[in-house]
Amino acid sequence: MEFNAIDTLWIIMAAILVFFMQAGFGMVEAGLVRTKNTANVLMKNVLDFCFAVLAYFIFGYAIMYGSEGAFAGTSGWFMMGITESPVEGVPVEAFWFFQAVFAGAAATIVAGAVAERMKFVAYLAYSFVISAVIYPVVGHWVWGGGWLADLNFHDFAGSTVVHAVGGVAALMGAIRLGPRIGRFNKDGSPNVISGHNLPLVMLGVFILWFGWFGFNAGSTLGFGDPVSVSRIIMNTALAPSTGAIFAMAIAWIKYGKPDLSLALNGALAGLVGITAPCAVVGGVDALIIGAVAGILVIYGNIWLNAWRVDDPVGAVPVHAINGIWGTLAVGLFGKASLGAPLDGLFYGGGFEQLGIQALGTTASLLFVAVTMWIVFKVIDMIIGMRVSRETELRGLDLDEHGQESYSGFQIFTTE
Amino acid sequence: MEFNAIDTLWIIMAAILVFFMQAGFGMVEAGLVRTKNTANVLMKNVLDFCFAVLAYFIFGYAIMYGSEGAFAGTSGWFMMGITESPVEGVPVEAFWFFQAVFAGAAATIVAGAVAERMKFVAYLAYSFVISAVIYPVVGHWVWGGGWLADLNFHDFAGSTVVHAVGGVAALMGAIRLGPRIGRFNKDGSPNVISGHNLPLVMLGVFILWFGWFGFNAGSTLGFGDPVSVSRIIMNTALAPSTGAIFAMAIAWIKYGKPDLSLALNGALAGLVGITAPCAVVGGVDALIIGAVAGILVIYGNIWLNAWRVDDPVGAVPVHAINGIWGTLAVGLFGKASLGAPLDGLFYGGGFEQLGIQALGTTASLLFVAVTMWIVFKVIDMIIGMRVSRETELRGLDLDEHGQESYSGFQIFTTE
Amino acid sequence: MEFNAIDTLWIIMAAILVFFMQAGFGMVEAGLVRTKNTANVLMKNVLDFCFAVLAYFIFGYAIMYGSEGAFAGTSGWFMMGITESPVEGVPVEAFWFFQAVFAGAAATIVAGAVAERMKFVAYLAYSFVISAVIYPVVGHWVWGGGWLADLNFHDFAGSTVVHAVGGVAALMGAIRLGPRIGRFNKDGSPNVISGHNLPLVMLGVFILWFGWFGFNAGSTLGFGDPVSVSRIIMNTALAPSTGAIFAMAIAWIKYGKPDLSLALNGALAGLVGITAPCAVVGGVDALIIGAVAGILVIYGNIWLNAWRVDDPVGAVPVHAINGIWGTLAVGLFGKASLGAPLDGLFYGGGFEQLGIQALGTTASLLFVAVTMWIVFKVIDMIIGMRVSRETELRGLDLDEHGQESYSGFQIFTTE
Amino acid sequence: MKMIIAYIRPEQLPDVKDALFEADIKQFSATTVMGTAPKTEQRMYRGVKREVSLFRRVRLEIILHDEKVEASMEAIAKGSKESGGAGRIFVTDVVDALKPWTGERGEAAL
Amino acid sequence: MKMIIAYIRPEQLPDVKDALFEADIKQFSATTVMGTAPKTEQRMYRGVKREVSLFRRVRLEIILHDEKVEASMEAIAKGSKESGGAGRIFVTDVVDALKPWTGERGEAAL
Amino acid sequence: MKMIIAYIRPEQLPDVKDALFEADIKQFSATTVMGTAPKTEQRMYRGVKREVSLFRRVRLEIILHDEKVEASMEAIAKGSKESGGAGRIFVTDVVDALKPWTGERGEAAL
Ligand SMILES: Nc1ncnc2c1ncn2[C@@H]1O[C@H](COP(=O)(O)OP(=O)(O)O)[C@@H](O)[C@H]1O
Ligand SMILES: Nc1ncnc2c1ncn2[C@@H]1O[C@H](COP(=O)(O)OP(=O)(O)O)[C@@H](O)[C@H]1O
Ligand SMILES: Nc1ncnc2c1ncn2[C@@H]1O[C@H](COP(=O)(O)OP(=O)(O)O)[C@@H](O)[C@H]1O
Repeated sequence: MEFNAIDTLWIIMAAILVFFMQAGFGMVEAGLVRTKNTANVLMKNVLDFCFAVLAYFIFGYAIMYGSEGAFAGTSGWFMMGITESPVEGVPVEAFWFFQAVFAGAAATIVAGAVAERMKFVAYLAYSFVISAVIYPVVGHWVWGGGWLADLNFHDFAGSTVVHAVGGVAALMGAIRLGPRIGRFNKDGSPNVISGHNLPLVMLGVFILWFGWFGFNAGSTLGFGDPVSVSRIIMNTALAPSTGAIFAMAIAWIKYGKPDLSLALNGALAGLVGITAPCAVVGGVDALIIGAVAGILVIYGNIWLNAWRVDDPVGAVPVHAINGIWGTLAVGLFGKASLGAPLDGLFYGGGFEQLGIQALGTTASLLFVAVTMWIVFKVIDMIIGMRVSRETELRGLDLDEHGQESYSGFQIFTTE
Repeated sequence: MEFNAIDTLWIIMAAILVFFMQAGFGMVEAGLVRTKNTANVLMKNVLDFCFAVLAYFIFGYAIMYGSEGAFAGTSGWFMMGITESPVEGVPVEAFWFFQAVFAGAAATIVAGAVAERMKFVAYLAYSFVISAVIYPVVGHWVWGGGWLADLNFHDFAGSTVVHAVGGVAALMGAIRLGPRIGRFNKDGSPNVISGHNLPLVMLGVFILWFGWFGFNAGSTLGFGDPVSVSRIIMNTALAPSTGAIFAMAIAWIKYGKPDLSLALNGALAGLVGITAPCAVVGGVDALIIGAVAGILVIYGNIWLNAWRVDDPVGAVPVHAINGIWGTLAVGLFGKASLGAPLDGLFYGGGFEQLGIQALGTTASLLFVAVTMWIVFKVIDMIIGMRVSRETELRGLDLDEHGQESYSGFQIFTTE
Repeated sequence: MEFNAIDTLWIIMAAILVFFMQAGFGMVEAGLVRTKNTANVLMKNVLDFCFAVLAYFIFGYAIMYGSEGAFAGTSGWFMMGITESPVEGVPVEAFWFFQAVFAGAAATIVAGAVAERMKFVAYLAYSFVISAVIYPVVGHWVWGGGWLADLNFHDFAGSTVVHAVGGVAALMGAIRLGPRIGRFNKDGSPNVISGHNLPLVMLGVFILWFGWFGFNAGSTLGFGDPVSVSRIIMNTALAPSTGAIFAMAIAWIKYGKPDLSLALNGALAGLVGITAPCAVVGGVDALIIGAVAGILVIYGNIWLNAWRVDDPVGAVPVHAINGIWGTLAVGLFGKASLGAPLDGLFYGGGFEQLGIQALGTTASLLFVAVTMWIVFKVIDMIIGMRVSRETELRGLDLDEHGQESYSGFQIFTTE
Repeated sequence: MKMIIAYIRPEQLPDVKDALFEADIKQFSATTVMGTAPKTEQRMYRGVKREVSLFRRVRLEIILHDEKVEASMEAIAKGSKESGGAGRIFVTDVVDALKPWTGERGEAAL
Repeated sequence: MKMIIAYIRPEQLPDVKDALFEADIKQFSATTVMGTAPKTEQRMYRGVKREVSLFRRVRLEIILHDEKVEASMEAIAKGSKESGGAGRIFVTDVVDALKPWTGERGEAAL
Repeated sequence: MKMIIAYIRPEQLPDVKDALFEADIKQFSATTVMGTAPKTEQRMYRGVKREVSLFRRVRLEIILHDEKVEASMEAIAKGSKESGGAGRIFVTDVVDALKPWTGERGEAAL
């Protein structure tokens, strides 16, 4: 077979950038938990990626791309017998790597939402299942030639497939676990549990943004259309900028002060929002999509507090809510001339694409919600989801890993 | 139009690397301020980039590349009507992104110099103006077909356009604000205000250096000449190495001990110094340019202390002084055979190019100094530049953002 | 000469990634020492890279690639007279940069093993010598047309040339220096000296892994064979995953709890292990090689403790032991069909390649062990290797640099 | 005047604080200390065991009028009981006090 | 011998230190404590309000001869006034002292 | 009951701890403090000199029966001597104590 060097090189570079997002997730999550649970959340981040790679090698790829059933692929376990990638000119190993790092991203989104109270071994079990089965099934539907692909559902880089899937799994996990001790008062009002290290959070968000250029622009799966890649790159710079600005502004108006961690959440929200439509919208559309994402992340956070769901890092507002928003945005702002299946509502295409987008994201997320609920239920029955009250008070680092994240600093635990 | 995949890919990858420099600036600046102002400086870093993207999309690009007047471009607001980039074979969206991240870099240089005392909202105003107008005007003169381009002023990757512009803006800001409380004694002698986290500074410098390979080598705006790109890459490794070594050595000799933050400043100084000449000098020249930069950064720091200008991170010695040095170095070490307009003084070309370089950098920096002085003056009148004495003592994090950067660590504020 | 743009671009991008590993080493080492020695170890990291660049420019390249003697090259000091790289189509400046960052990696491995007790100036002397002479000699043997290249010794990306060389130098350094005060009791049993900042360690490992994709896949020295590059990328994802999982599992079984820093060491061990064979083994082989590496790193750690060698960051188990393992793995798992000189033992090739691998790694490491022993001896005689007991107790930051890494945090020195 | 020095566990501080406030004791100071415990604990780091003998505790310091000593002890006991018990309370004498910005001395300065 | 325990604001430490040195009181120790204040403060984090009731303060501990008590109180009051006022000073008794490396006891050990 | 307040250098803590344990003094607390020293030290940061006058020290607080005071002083002196000497030990009175979870008071509560 003839391979295309530049397409392969681009996919590999993009995948390497996406790989690095793992460190971004790690830093964001570590920075937003307390010192006493930092090593635990980092350990979860490292291991969920390692398990994702393993699970996606053994099962995931076979389910997602192994063969073309409507529901799931069924061949190519351990990558055996797979000699070609679905993308002409790109070796399957490069394609596998690009897909594997996406699986890792979906899995790791959950770590933040369940932080500070979920058992390490339960988390390992969860992370293997999502990468081996759940993520690949949805991926197959949309990208692997499944039924949503047939319907012309358009999720370019994975607002639904990766982010909303991870975000809904995170929501299920957070609901099942319940809030951290002290997070809500008896009257239901929320308390503050401050993140311990904001510089790490900022660093993590910039690592994520950096990787996201690969995430979105690499989803072209080649460099055959330089204009499309360039447009995606531009949009991936624009949307998070308005996302951060609007999240900051709304927080400023509502709470009187601009909050760093919410502004950073806004940037991530803009990134998630632009992920599905990045290839098929123009620059001004991207600015609007990002701005809406920034607003949604603030209200998402308020809703979660009202429903007493405890999501220490804001994974649900960022990934679930904005994953849905991004998917719908294709039906609103998409342009057929740029490659969307149909023009979006705002460009005269009517409701058709919007309907397809709504159907696709609803179906995918229902599937994830139900299966993840069962998965967490089973894990809970077999090994238990939540650490003991004592462990939670002392911190998961000491009881689950027998070590502390920081040494030498004097730590004021209750501050 | 026919697009060139490899040129576009290279520009995009380089721009992504430059984007990441934003995190580098954030880490350096966060690490060199006190704990109580860390979230504030990070917030400034995040938002100045977001504003730069927005401002450069709406106004900046139009001024810099919109049309070919001697002083400024005047068309293409909101990127409307712009369908081609000035670089053949490269889509305008990719070119825009490359330019936008440069604008972000120029803007963010100021954050460090005005840290720990400048109001957040004043900083936001400043950052919009520099990215929307001031940086694009100078950029137009040199890169956008303006009068300095016509004179054969050579600033390959922006020692003047980006770094000295940012550095002089930083100097104006630092002068207008005055020093932090306690930074100078009544007799004018300087006091130490230690940075709070040196590992972040080291990380930031390496992120910057990493991004700088894209900054310099991406300024080829294509990959048509692999030798030129390669030479730039080599020089971008060599100059900062001698920069760090010489800064360390001079500090060691003068102060008795090698200082980490000054050695790191030396590496950055070498990077700024090689930015203008990177394409047109050889390896040994790069070593010399870096060494001089490393020496200059130490003396620059001494001069600032003598003039009682308080620059917490060394932005002025690094970016302003070495931006000038790098620009002049083209007139000293440049070789016509490698692409310089004329041979430099040390290679038999006489004073002509050196004169042009001196003229170009002087004109640009005068323009920046005057306009920024006015901008800061106006901001000061309308919203006020400096936080209150009380806020400064308590820290900007608490009063401006209502939160702290670190939680759980016991902080000894006055240490 | 005709240059190949895509090959050059790939080598440059890969080298930039490898460059960034320097920050990864810095973060890992900083995180695993105590607060009082953090600036010192960072300073060593920065400067050893700067010296490596300088030394490799002046001497190293000439020795490694200057001419084709069996033992060492002898021409091209200061890169003078060198106009072509050994790789067709790639400019020598790009090739030099790729090699220089490898030299930097080998040098910096030592910093962690000798941390918290080696004099800064002694370390500078060491780092110049290894980059100028010792690493280039071994590099010449294997990659520069020396006697091991002639024997068909296969070390694709440097399990031996870079990692085991650095790891053995680290071992020599750690042995000569002796353990840190308080690291072993009078009865020889080991004590804990906790690393001060695990988030930095996690970040560092992910930066290293990120860079390693460039390290391994860039060692193709071009993009002529997209399948080979893709396979290397896949293997560089697989091996560290099982490395981390198995290191964690073994630690869990042996010590009762999963240890973050050992799991991270396991990921690095997998990376080192796959470095030599990355191009010539399949995915399942990579999983096995990584798993063995993860197990070896735990036992390596135990052996060091038993022999009372104090290696604060685990440089020896990671780089020396797994460097050897990776080199031997070529003789076990290598496939001629993928480019190995001969099939490995497990694929029917018998012991021949394994024997060559064993010979090559033994010869290289003996050379390094002997020369480094002498180098350290000489340094010890002239300037002294180890800081005074008083300096060690107070911390190297204060006595060697007159500054502290953290300010404002209350530090509990003896915790 | 007396000075109460109480050692509690970090997680007890919020409840103890509330109990003190309820008992109308509104001025005190807290520090983190490393304190001994009846039993040492085994931790691991990179495969090496270590006996940890000092644990993070919170030290409260409360200067108050003699008649409030019993109330403060009860409040601390009550507050700490809710989240796990244990702790120690000590009482020492205070001979004088000064509110610098009013100039009040002795009992009046509290 | 007496022990002075003084609570000041962190930003006052440099001035108080200088004032003590001027009053020829050259030996003391400082710690960060979290202390109460007359009013709580509202802070925000991710859109959730919180009442902060403990603030960072510096606790000085000075053991000195009885005749220096007044001078030290004045010095602290003076030093802290320069940068904003407030704070508390308490005095307790010290019954003995030892300089281990000279063996001096009691008053002589200061 | 007495309270021992001892200032030592951070690196002396392990030895002092062992010496106290040997002397059968098994309950105490340690904090980091910034303390004065006879001489200031010059440090550098970015080319600017500074005189450092406060240094990191460890403050031990030990409440114990009167008859153990001498033993504890000896233990601290011995423990600190092994790693460099210096330090200070002060003794104050403790008037009462309470073990909240047993209700024991006074001497019995130690
Ligand atoms: N005699 C003492 N002197 C000084 N500090 C003490 C003394 N007894 C107890 N403490 C302090 O009180 C803390 C709590 O002690 P204790 O109640 O025995 O332990 P726990 O909280 O583990 O039940 C100790 O960690 C120590 O800091
Ligand atoms: N009765 C007391 N017992 C213990 N600590 C006290 C007492 N009164 C005051 N403090 C300490 O002194 C600090 C300063 O108190 P105060 O002068 O009332 O507050 P401010 O400095 O805000 O004016 C408090 O934060 C607290 O740490
Ligand atoms: N009179 C005092 N009041 C309060 N603290 C004191 C006093 N004298 C000494 N200290 C504390 O004891 C520490 C050790 O003092 P000293 O033995 O003089 O210094 P060194 O340990 O440097 O020899 C000081 O840093 C200080 O924290």
